[in-house]
Amino acid sequence: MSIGAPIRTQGPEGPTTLKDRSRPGRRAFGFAALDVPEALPDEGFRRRAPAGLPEVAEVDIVRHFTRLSQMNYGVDTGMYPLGSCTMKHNPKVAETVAALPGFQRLHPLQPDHTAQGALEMMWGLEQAMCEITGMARATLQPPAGACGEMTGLLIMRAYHAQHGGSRTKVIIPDSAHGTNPASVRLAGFEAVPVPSDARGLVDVEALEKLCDDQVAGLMLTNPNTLGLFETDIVRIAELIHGVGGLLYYDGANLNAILGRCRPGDMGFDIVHINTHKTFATPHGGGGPGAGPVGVVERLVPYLPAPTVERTTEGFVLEHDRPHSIGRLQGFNGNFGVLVRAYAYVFAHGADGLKAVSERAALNANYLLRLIAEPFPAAYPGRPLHEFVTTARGLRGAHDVRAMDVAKRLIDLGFHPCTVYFPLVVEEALMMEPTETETKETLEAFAAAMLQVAREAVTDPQLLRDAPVTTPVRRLDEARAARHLTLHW
Amino acid sequence: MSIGAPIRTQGPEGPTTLKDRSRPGRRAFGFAALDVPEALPDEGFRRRAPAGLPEVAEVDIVRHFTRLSQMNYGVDTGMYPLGSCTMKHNPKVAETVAALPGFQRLHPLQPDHTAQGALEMMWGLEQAMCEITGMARATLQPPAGACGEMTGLLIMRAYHAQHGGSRTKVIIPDSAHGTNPASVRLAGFEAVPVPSDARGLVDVEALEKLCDDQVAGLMLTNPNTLGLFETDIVRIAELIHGVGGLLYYDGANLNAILGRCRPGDMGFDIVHINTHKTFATPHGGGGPGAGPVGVVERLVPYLPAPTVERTTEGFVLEHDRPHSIGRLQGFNGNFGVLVRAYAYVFAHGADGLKAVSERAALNANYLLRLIAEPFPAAYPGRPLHEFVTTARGLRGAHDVRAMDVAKRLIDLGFHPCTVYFPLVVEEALMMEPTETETKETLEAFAAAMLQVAREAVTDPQLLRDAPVTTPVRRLDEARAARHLTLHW
Amino acid sequence: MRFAPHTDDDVSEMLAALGLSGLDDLFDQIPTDVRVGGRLDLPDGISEMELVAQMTALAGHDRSTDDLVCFAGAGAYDHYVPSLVWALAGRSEFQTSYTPYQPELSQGVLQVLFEFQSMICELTALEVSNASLYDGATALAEAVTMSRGAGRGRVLVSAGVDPRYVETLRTYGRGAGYEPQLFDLQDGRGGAPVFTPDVAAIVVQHPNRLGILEPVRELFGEARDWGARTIQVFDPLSLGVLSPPGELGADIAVGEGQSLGNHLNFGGPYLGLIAARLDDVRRMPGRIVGETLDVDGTTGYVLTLQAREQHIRREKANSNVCTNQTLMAIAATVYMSWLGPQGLAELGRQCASKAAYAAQRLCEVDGVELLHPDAPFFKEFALRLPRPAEDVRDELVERGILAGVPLEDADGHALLVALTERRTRRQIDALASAMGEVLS
Amino acid sequence: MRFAPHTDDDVSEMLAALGLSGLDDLFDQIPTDVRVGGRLDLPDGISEMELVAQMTALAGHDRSTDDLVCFAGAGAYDHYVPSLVWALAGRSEFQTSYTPYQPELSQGVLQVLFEFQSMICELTALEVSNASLYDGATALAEAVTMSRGAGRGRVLVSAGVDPRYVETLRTYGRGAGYEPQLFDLQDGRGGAPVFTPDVAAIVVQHPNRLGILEPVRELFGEARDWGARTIQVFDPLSLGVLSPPGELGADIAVGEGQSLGNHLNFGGPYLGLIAARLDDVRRMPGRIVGETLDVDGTTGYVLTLQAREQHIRREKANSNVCTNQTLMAIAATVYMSWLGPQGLAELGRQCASKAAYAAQRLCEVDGVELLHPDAPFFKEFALRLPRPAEDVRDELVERGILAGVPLEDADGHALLVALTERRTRRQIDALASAMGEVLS
Ligand SMILES: Cc1ncc(COP(=O)(O)O)c(C=O)c1O
Ligand SMILES: Cc1ncc(COP(=O)(O)O)c(C=O)c1O
Repeated sequence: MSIGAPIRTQGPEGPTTLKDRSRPGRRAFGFAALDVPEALPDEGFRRRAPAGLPEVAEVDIVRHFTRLSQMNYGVDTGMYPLGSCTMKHNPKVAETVAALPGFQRLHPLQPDHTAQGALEMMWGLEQAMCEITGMARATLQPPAGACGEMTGLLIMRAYHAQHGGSRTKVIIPDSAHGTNPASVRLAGFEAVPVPSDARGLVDVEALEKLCDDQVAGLMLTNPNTLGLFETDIVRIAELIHGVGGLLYYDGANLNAILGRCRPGDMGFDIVHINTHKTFATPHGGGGPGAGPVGVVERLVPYLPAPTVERTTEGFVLEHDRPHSIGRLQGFNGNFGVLVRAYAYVFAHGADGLKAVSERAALNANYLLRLIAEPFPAAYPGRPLHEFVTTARGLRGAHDVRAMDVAKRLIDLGFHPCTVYFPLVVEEALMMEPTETETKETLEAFAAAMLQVAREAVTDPQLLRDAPVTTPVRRLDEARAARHLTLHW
Repeated sequence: MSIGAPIRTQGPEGPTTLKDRSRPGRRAFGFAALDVPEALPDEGFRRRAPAGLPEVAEVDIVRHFTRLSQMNYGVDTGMYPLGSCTMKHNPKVAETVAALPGFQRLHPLQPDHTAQGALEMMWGLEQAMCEITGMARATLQPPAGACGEMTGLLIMRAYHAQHGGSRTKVIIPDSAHGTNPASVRLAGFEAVPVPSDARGLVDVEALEKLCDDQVAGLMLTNPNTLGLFETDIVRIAELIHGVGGLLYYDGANLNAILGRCRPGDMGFDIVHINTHKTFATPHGGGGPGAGPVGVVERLVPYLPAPTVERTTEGFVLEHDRPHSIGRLQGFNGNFGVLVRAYAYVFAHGADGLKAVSERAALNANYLLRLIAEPFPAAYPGRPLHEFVTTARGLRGAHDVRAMDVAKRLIDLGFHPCTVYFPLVVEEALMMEPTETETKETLEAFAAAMLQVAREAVTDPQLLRDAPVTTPVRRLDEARAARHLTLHW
Repeated sequence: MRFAPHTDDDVSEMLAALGLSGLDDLFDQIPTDVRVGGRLDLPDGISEMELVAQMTALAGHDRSTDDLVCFAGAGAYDHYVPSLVWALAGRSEFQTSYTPYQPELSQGVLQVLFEFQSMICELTALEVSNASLYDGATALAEAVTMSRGAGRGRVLVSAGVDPRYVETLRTYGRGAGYEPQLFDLQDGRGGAPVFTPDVAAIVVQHPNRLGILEPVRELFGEARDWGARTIQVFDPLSLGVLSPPGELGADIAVGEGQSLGNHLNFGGPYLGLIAARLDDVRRMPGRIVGETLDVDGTTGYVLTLQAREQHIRREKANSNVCTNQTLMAIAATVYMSWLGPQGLAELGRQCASKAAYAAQRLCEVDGVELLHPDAPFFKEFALRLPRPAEDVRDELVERGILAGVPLEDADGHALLVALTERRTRRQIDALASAMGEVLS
Repeated sequence: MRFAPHTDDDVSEMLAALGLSGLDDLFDQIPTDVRVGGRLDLPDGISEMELVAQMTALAGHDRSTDDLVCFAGAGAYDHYVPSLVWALAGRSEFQTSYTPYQPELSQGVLQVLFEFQSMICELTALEVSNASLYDGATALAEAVTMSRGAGRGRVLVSAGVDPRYVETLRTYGRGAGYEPQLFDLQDGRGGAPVFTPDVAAIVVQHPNRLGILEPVRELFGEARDWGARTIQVFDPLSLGVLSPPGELGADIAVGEGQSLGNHLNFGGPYLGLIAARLDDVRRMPGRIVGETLDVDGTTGYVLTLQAREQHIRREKANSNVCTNQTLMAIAATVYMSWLGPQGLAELGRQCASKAAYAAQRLCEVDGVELLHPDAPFFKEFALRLPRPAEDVRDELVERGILAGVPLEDADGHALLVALTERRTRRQIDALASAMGEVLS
């Protein structure tokens, strides 16, 4: 395997911004000549100095962004085993259907009878999300998982408000993703951590002690962020329900269990789904996503408004929901992302989705097997779709860190795995290969990992100097925070 | 200006072909289940061994071709001053309109009344081509310039056949593009070269001597391949017409004279246009193009069939053309390319097209001025849209060649200019910046040229070793021809 | 359709390496009593060919703005999206990457976001922008969260703010423990907010939900005297013509970025814009990109001030945003580059002029008048109709026109009409005459 | 719309550097008497927004195969184009590059073309392929040129060859000095070509223009006895089911590559395929890519055997092709990778089965029969109708069906019907019943 980051190096231009290319009077835009009398607001309202946008030609723009794109690594460039993010292959057909004029060029406020296709799609997707998670109804409105979390927690809050007053605490495992505690706080609850036990699972005894009438609920990712299935889930559900709490399912790891088991059957009352992960929307450099939230029957009244309802006159957006927690964003959610999720779900079908999780688990376990020596799993149990190993072993004499491993992987042509998360694992390397990587690619990645482990002993400086094949080398993050330069 | 070819280097994969990634049983395709009874041809007709296509997954395909694309330089990557090829910026809107279902998904044999938009477009484009070149009618059928040449020459042949018998000779300048003599031969004529004079223009005396009743016509590029305008064109036309010959205009350089002068007004009888050059179709790594051919009134009967005619019932494809030379390809020409040309022409309009040539000439002359010392123009006259310099001066002590200059330009981030063409110029460097390059880019390119000239003296080996920043370095072309490996 | 590349041989070889006899073994840690007995109740998978056919049929039941002439606005606008925007933003290296945690091979996205932040600062005349939020409504909610603090809990909101934004604010308020307090408009603008020392912020939308220009300086002036933060909801494409929030005295400016090169998409994905003053940078939600140097001294870009964010601060973070709308921000950056300062100004000029013309033509229709006749507006205005706006809107749909968005104002007789550069005089005249027919 | 980036300052600075006073000076070498006096008689330029609106309106006057159910074939087929094909072939680094004269920064296009050549060889069971020609018809003309030589000028062409291909051959023959000699079919296939020692080549299309399978081995066997070259016109998507040209004894195989991932595009750009035996490689037209090593011994790809080509051989070149159809070849390479051997076989199986079913259903209609009842066919067949085929075709268009391509055979009562994998049983049944209605 020859060496080199699979992205374009800087090339002849250096890191010049478009502003540097700007020349007074140069332009790309063009509009039809104004065909009505000019009418402008009064002077008092008017902008004096023009906005300092760059003045460039179309050719400048095309080359600038083409060049920048080539300096970026994506799933289309290679394996992207970023744990917890499910960076799987994104079928190109999803882009085709999302670009259909009937979906792409609809105004969010046009009357329902002119948007029957869009509403039917949303209705069908809601049905599918409910079937997959075992929920009664779902809202498609949250634009991402974190917003889904807040939605679910506000539903929890509204539910308790109606049933014997407010509760203050929401329990989350210490291995939880950062959005969980943050959402708990934003929903007005106090986040109470429950420790993981030696298995890397929720410590049920400890949980039992935390359970009281102030517990509004528990947030759980299952399989958890270690990729391990919470085998005590039934008992956990009993405990929480026993004190009148609700169970919240963080769906970020849903890719592990499609068609195998359903949060609803495990006792969860609220579920969010990261459609951009499980149902393959390109992550877009950081977004957009979609975070539909499903709930059990008794929580349906609290779902955000509007919902999509099927009536004899066709599909409608129903706004009249007296007990609803309200709306989470401006319109109908990240509709374009939902179209892609719909395409993904119905292209796969029941068996196809089951196969997705089977292959995801197979790939994760196979990769772990290949690298377990020298990168042992942090916990003994068999992982599902992802796993967490530790680079602890490499610190040894040369103090090589997980981050050094990550950077060296770049020079070997791969996007690194997630590092230093979950926090409960020292020198954590969290790997989620996803089901769309081939056996050969997993083996090539494993070979790279073993090479890095050897180099950590034979040539640790190589790791500390990495990456060397990229447009820039290690960047000074401390400096960025000290001398804030946030615009040109 | 930092160094580095503006393309991706090999990356971790090496030059593996898809065949190397193939695994038995792996697949990307999918079809609906067969919904009718299976029926196959008799055994005797059937293929025995399956075709040895690669067996790969969608993710393999996406990464393979994405990686290869990044290893390729295009106009969207940077300046591409390939003389005679008019590598200008290709407006993105042309791709949008070419992809409209009403253009992209029409069957070539569907009835005229179901393709009125397509036919109207073709009719409008023909009108525009005629107006721009000063011709009476045009055919849009030839798929590229070379085919346009043959079309025009066959029209010439048919014309002479009807007017006093066959003639044998077609005169072409020694600076002509290779397709000219090749087309002459394919049209059944003998190519008779006329030398260039000290000005780099057709040697009119020499031409006069060649003119006799066996001369079917003359092929000329004006401005010629040196970028110089044939100032004696009127006299040349008189000479050729004087002996009953016809004048053929090779439109490859039409980008120089839009709205300034028209081949028809210069006395040309037949014109081909490379729409992919002048009217900006992306060159697609080598094609497709389109080579419409326009003719003067008396040659209209010979145009290929079918033509697009406007009737009271709308637009129709007219096949009944008794004197036509016939058809040049299977259907209606490279329609999708014609759509782009139409978009380009009507987006610019009359003044816009004129501005195109003005800017093209301005850029060429400005660039020549910046590099003339040490790369003098091969001929004295002022060029229009392109020019030919010579690297002769660099051979000096170190025997640096034009090709070395070209290869070094790659390391400095630019696509090289055309080298060793036209043949009449020793160590030719033929440069066509086109109108879409900015002043700054021209200056950066000139700076690179001057740097190379200096290096030719100070460090000639640097040039001979170039390029070093590319996925592969200089390739052994002799070896390729000796041990033919034309497939995996 | 399946995208997992495994052949049967792959599966058996991998299982063998794991010492497992079947795929089911991979899941045996799942308690039997929670396993799915049979098969999910979903249809069988289909091929790409069938999928495209089915979804094309679905989309065919919608009447897109290709088909209906669109005068609807109210926060989402039918501006022209130049071809180059998605030809570039859609490049798969951008599209298939994620949050640039590993900056060395994410310089593309990082630099684009740095340029995005820079352009938003140029637009708003403020000092810092983040790298995107979900949409305009959530951006407002985040701005309010930024503003609230010890002893300052109250939030005054102009009745001129988009009702959907207010609803969203209410939802967020349920968790955060505040109830946005609306103050009425007078003749469609202004109003008399009652300040007290515990007011955290005042929110004004300019142009407001009726398209009307607000006396922002006045409202904000008073707010600052009371030490309250000033939050303006703005329309980015108004800023070629209208004074930027920074000059109007806004501490925080939030807006909907959809109109910056993003399609209507029936409401999303859109783009939440937020810009503020430098002192507030550490209270800013979401990703922020900063410029720095690498070990060789080469300029590069990184995610900075991450200590603010949920993945570090966890329950102490004042936002939970993780996945954002980066791709829309990339598209917006391309679009703003295409516009440039002149394009931005010309675009504003055309919207304003066409709105003025449309208002005049429509008011020539019997019984139609402006809801607030003397209030100055930008690209949108509210009409008072002689009949319920919904009915009129629906009848005009029959004529191929999406005439606008009905409002609850004037007991449902108000229609909000928006004009973009795409609307031609011919289309405006056609709207006016169709309106005449429908109302006659 | 303008794409030249020059500002007024740029223009004056550049003119100044050139010592010119105006842009007109750049053209003063053009004799005044040939200059354009006024202005070209073309409309004014328009903005992108207007252009898209105008061309969308134009395209709206066409009835695309999205709208008409397409049973038309005759050399261009409505096969499904998977989304990934143009997502990849459309990558701008491919699209905006030109002929890879400079291999070091063109390895992308060169390797794709090498793989294209390889796949065409796999498909045809022949030894060499070039990197594309214009289309199937011109590929045939080039193959004939390859075949003719001293003492061998005659060209025998089966009447089963596509008439448009024959016309194109005639046109090329006018220049090259030959007249293709057609020999008739017997019951839609075969025929009795008369060989003589001066026959350069025989051309057979299989499946032929009527969709019928030809006795290729027999025809080619005799040709080889006479030392004539054997040229087969083939359909690439038939080769998952039908024996490849190489096995049928073809020296040269030519075909239309449109169906390999290219859209119908009203006839172009399409893709000319040509493959031959190694001995003919130096007579091959067009670009050929070869594998080689660089100075470091790394494998790479270059244009090879360029000595054949016009830019070197000039008037001695036996083809003038320069710009070809590379981008279509790239799309075809992606498409063939998507298909793989199994997909190719399944595709052929579906086309053949659907054609058989359609023929049977249509022949159930009163007065409709196969033009050649006992001739075996692949994905296309000719019907004899009781009325002129054009009229029937047009009446079926009214019912939303493009039923096929009318032929001159049977004095215009023949209709050629093509089936691709896209056509469903429902659509076929609908065609049959519509045919019934139209003819009753
Ligand atoms: C376990 C877990 N929970 C929640 C989230 C938040 O989801 P989103 O990024 O869509 O807001 C993530 C995303 O990385 C996650 O990995
Ligand atoms: C001067 C000249 N004539 C003719 C041609 C042939 O045109 P095409 O490549 O479109 O066949 C070219 C193309 O490079 C050319 O430069």
